[in-house]
Amino acid sequence: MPLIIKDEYPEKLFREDGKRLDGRDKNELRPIKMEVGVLENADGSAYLEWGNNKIYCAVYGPREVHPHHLAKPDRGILRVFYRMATFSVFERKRPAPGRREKEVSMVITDCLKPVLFLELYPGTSFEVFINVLDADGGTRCACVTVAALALADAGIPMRSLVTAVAIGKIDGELITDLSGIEDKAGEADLPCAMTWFNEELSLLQFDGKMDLDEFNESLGLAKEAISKIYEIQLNALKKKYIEIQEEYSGGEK
Amino acid sequence: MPLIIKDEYPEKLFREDGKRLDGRDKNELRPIKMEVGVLENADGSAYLEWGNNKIYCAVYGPREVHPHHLAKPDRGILRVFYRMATFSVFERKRPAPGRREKEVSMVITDCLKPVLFLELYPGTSFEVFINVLDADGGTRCACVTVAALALADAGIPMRSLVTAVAIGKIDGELITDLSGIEDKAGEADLPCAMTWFNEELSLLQFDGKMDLDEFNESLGLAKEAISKIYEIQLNALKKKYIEIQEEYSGGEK
Amino acid sequence: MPLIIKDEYPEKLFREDGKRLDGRDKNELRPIKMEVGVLENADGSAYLEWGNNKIYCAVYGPREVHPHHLAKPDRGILRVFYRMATFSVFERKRPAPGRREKEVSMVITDCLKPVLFLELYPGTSFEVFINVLDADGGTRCACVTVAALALADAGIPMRSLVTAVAIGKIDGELITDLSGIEDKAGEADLPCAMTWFNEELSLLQFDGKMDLDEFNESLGLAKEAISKIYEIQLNALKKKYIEIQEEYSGGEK
Amino acid sequence: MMNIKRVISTIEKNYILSNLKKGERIDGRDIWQYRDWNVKSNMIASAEGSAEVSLGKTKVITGVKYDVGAPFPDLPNEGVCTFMAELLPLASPLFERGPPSEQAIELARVVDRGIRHADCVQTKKLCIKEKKAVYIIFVDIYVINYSGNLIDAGGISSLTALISSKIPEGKWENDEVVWTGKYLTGDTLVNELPIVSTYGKIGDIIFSDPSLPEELVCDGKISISVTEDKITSIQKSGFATFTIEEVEMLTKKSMEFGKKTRKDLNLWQYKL
Amino acid sequence: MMNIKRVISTIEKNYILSNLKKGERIDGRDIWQYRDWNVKSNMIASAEGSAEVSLGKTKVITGVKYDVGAPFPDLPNEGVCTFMAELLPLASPLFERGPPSEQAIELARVVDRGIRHADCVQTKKLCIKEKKAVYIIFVDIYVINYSGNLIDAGGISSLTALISSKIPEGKWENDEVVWTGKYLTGDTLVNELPIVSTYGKIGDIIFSDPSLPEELVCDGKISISVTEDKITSIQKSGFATFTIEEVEMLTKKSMEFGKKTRKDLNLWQYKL
Amino acid sequence: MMNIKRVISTIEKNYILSNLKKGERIDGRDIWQYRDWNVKSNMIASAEGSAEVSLGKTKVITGVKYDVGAPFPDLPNEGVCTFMAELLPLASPLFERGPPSEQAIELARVVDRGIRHADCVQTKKLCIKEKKAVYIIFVDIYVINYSGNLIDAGGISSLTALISSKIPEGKWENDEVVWTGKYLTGDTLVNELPIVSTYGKIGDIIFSDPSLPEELVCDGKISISVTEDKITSIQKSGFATFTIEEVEMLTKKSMEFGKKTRKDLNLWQYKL
Repeated sequence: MPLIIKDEYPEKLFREDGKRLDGRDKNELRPIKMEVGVLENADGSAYLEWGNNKIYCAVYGPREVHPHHLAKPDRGILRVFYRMATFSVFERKRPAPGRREKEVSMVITDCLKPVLFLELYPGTSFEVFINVLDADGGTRCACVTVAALALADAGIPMRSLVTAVAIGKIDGELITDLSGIEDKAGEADLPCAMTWFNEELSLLQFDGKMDLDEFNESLGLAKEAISKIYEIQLNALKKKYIEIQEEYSGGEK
Repeated sequence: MPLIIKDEYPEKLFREDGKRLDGRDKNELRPIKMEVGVLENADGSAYLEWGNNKIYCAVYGPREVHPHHLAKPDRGILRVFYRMATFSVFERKRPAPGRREKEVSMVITDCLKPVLFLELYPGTSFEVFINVLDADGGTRCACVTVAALALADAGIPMRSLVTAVAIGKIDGELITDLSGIEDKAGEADLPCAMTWFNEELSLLQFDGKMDLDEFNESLGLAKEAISKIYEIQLNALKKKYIEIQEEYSGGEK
Repeated sequence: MPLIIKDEYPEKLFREDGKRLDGRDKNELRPIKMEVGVLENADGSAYLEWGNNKIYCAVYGPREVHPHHLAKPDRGILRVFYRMATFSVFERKRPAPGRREKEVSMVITDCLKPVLFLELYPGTSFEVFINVLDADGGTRCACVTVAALALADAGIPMRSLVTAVAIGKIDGELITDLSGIEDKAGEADLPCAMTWFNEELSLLQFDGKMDLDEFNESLGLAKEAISKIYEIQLNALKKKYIEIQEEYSGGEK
Repeated sequence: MMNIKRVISTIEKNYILSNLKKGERIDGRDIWQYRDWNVKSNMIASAEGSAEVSLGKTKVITGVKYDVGAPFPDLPNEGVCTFMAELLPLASPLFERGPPSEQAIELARVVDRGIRHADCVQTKKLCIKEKKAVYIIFVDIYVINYSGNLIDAGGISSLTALISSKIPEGKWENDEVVWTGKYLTGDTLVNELPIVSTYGKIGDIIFSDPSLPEELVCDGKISISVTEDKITSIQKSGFATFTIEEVEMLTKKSMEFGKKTRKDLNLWQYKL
Repeated sequence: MMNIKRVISTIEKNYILSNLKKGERIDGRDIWQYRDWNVKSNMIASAEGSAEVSLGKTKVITGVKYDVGAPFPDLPNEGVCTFMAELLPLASPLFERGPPSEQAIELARVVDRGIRHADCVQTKKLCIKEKKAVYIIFVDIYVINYSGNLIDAGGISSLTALISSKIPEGKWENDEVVWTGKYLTGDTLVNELPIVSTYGKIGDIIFSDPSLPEELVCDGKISISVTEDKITSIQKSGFATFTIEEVEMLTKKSMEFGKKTRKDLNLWQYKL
Repeated sequence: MMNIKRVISTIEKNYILSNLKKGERIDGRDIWQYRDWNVKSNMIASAEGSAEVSLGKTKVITGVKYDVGAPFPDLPNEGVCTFMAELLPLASPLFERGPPSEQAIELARVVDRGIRHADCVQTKKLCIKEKKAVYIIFVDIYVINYSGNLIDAGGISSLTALISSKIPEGKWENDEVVWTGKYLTGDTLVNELPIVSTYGKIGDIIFSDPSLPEELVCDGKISISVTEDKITSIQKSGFATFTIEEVEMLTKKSMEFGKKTRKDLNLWQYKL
């Protein structure tokens, strides 16, 4: 089946003026927009735009476990279902969930678990549905970030929020918040997430090539960026809180 | 994979003498044959030949629901499994049930439900297995008609029988009881079924192009044809009743 | 998808000196090696090399049945899962279990059942996992033979061992213990297994062409070969018994 | 957050029904009144075309993708346009994970049939080289929030996504497909604007655009697709039955609704 | 309507067994007697060949379809003949929906092997153009009523369906397959008439053509396929074991049964 | 026979943990000490390459097979190397039958990524003819005995199986692939020796090469793949979290471990 247009990568990922192809500086984030309480039927929900990433997340729980035999007598279970829309990527994705989607679901589950008090909810489940409608670089980091918001929106007790970002390496230099093209054409990708209650890494993956010095520097860049994104998360939660307050206080704007 | 012979359609679907390709008048039915009690292991069964359609139907129920969680505490459930044999169509059908088979199963379920007293059978299921061994035009109508017979044969209380027929449009004219070639090469297909207890339509689908006048006329043609087919259904049930009587009255013929 | 090298069969399967291609006489067995207790996590296990066949077998049971509805109130059930590694054959096998694997599993189940006292274990299951890592001729016979050993190693009461061999026909002559190439290029394949408690055949398949005389002669050859293989089975069991004894008797070798 | 987590109770059922008998609906609409439409297009950068359509609180996002493949042997100069629908569990606790449910299959099929029989997508224009290469157009519908009447929302969002599409134009050269540098746009892909309207029936009362609570208690629904002057597809679902007179009335109503919607939504504005 | 809805009870088991010990069967047959055969052909207009075969109340319908495809790389001039069997739930409450059961796989495989090893279907005649195009013949067996011994009924119906087939003859021209206007018929497709006979064993009693109640209580079965003068396939199933002498006796019996059946049913009459 | 049939009890958990706090492990190892390696190659006659690797009682068998196919359109001159892992139920009662578990997918993926990003398998050398024919290399990992730390065992066995491979060399002639009579061997297939090392974390204690009981009680693991001088892949799993300092320490440790293992195991000896 011939394809008409090749998804070609440019030879260089920095412009002549030293900026990245989308005009960003090395450690500049893409535009990020977050909103909570966007879905009426879920217990909690959030929507996120991050570069071209467009992601909805809904949380249900604590609720009964289906199928039953997955229930744990001594704790609640967390189940994350990460899915990509068929049209969210350059070449149409098949509708059925693939191997990669299962793997990313597992990674996100592992990343979110440390902030939940699952031991307080024996026999129940928390289900997190994440649907990527448009995908760009750093999708799994965006998913972790939006899922933490949706959990908070559901009023589920949490040790803290979780915030994620991907650090990368392009044309031999370290950059913050990889875009899609930088991810594909670049030399390394380091998605990581921080749980704020202990300021430790709860997601850590790496693919590419870095020596020890570069790697250590990347971890520092990640921490810096994560702090900025955390602010945006907090603002999204505050905004809903303010809206609810205004609603209660009646007509007086 | 090259195919040797193309399944080509003729340019005109009326002959010079104004008859249809198979010699029928516009509103003439194909030959229809029905028989009940044809399968010894089912609670009720029926066999139907309608043009080239050859269809077996078996009914089991009321019986336990498998899997259990499908059972409804306040009513019985009706499950219809419509399947085509691999060799029932021009190009071999794959053995696994396809999307179309699931869809037609749902349509037939919706069509039969109104005549059953499911509320009298909480926690149980009625299962209707329909196997098309040879397919021609109007298969879903034939299936509804034979399934109603098999339900009656099983002695399941019913508000009335259900009877179906497809009206079509070929070369700009409305016709009754579409054949396979008329369905594929024609301009419109209107399968519909009538529940006799209220003389209303319990199956109604339409695909093609008709203006409002044509459509209204088609509904009239459908009602006319359905009355004739209903007679054949009743005769098939009577025939079995007579056979049983003769059996009981012993040797005296 | 073009393949580079054809898996071609020689024209003749006997050498000029009357020996078979691998140097064996007509009724000579390939080298066979058996060992029990090779897997620490199973209730019983065995490993077998027979020609190029390399097979591991593990037995779990009696244990709870999963899924529950398969349990029988009046007896235990035996479940055999025969699987080929993707790299065990000339052309890579797909990872998912195929039709052939299910069929062979059923054949082996039928063959082993007669020696077990399943009626003594109501509500439980015995599960036999057989994994062929390298396949040669007579794989199913090798599997039966190694599975009987693993059952014995698990300490499960048995009426007797079961032993199997395949008789074949190549270039018009009957031979014992078909190799892979003799199976593919030969004229007939007769795998059979004997349950020693009654000296009857509990596995019997045949594919190819033989007249009645050839067939009857083959059964005689099978019995002869099976007796030899039985000795090897017994020795494998004895060896473990001796090792355990030595262990218990402490340092004195 | 509205609580639709349980199947609606008998009390609610009676309440909805008794209101309908008085010609009133629980959200204050008239019997034949639709909820508000909201249409956006081209929000998905990765898709060749896309639309986000809200009908009241029901929200559906549809994307268009393409592939180039060999035509079916019996239709050597026709492309293919396929529809898929997914009812995302985030849209409602009523939606389960797993392979497409019957409801999802029905949604895709009814939208598909309404569009197919209207000659809306002219598959002959989707041929690059007879017998060799045609376009396969994928129209994939994702339900983001479920608040009733997915079919009508799915129909409008599919049309809008198709109209808003830009698909690279290919030509046949030296036995392969190469890009001309130009694009096929909505006016090439879409020929007619078939509009589907759905009605619910409870007892003997029929009404337009069922909301979620109405959909959960109704005996059945009927969806009717129409072009300017023709009916192109009908699908009845559920165990309601309809008199012939009711069906005649509803087809007429659908023609009127089609005209009005075509005008109100002005879908051609979404062509690039 | 006979009630076979439960697995047969212990009482029935003992009854069948004690009768068999006296050389009697519950339906009055002798130990080696078959139920009546009834063979029809060519009832399926859409199939290239078809047969409906009854053995007592067991009824099986088999259809033949074809496709044209590329040969396997290692058999560049051979067509393919595949067998599939489906145990329809309408044939018995013992049959469940879902992917092919072990019993269905076994039915298809035993019929397949009996036919394959007899060189019954000569796959070399199914080549249109070496390396390029061969026939794939599908023989699909549907069980319509289950009353025991599906294998023997499946074997006869498969043979009859093949014999009754008319498959368009193709030739290779300008790199594609075109129809010559002629057909391949049964005498090209079928070369030998392998007949399979199945025996049940309960305790140490062996009998022909097990009926459903017998099949449900028996310890095991053995199916033996034969041509005029050769055994071509054997399959033992169930947990019965057989002495070598019993197997020798049964192979001899199968040769006799094959001869008789070939003559009685006269399958070549179904060639078109 | 060691009894690992139940998920490890709380008592055992506390025992393992309290020992670890004292810098001791239940099998007597030091915190950073590995169990013994045992590497064999080329035991599978049917595979193009194979390896059996034991790490303590954990045993993994990996085989290499190849196929020739068309390249991906966007990588017209690159072959493909894929990894698959199966956790055989015979290896542990904790492994269930059925489609690949999450654990099996993770095993294959982590081994794959460690090897892929090291440019270990140079896919450009696996091209026979641009746009037409490339090699597809299958590296399939079977777990025979599960006693903890499958990833490190899987990594070494995959490398060894690749190094020990002999793959028929093809060339493009008259529009098809023909065999040159020569073979591609390990030195063509394998370019770098990426070594993966896995660490467990319980509470705030980190240790190398988790054994089965340790794996069952640990909060999480981290696997780090390295070449001579670069990190090529990291995967954290489980709900443990790591401080930045811990991660820095572990990457350094992995470089050391990689160097030592490369020297100790001397994998190039398995080249044919």
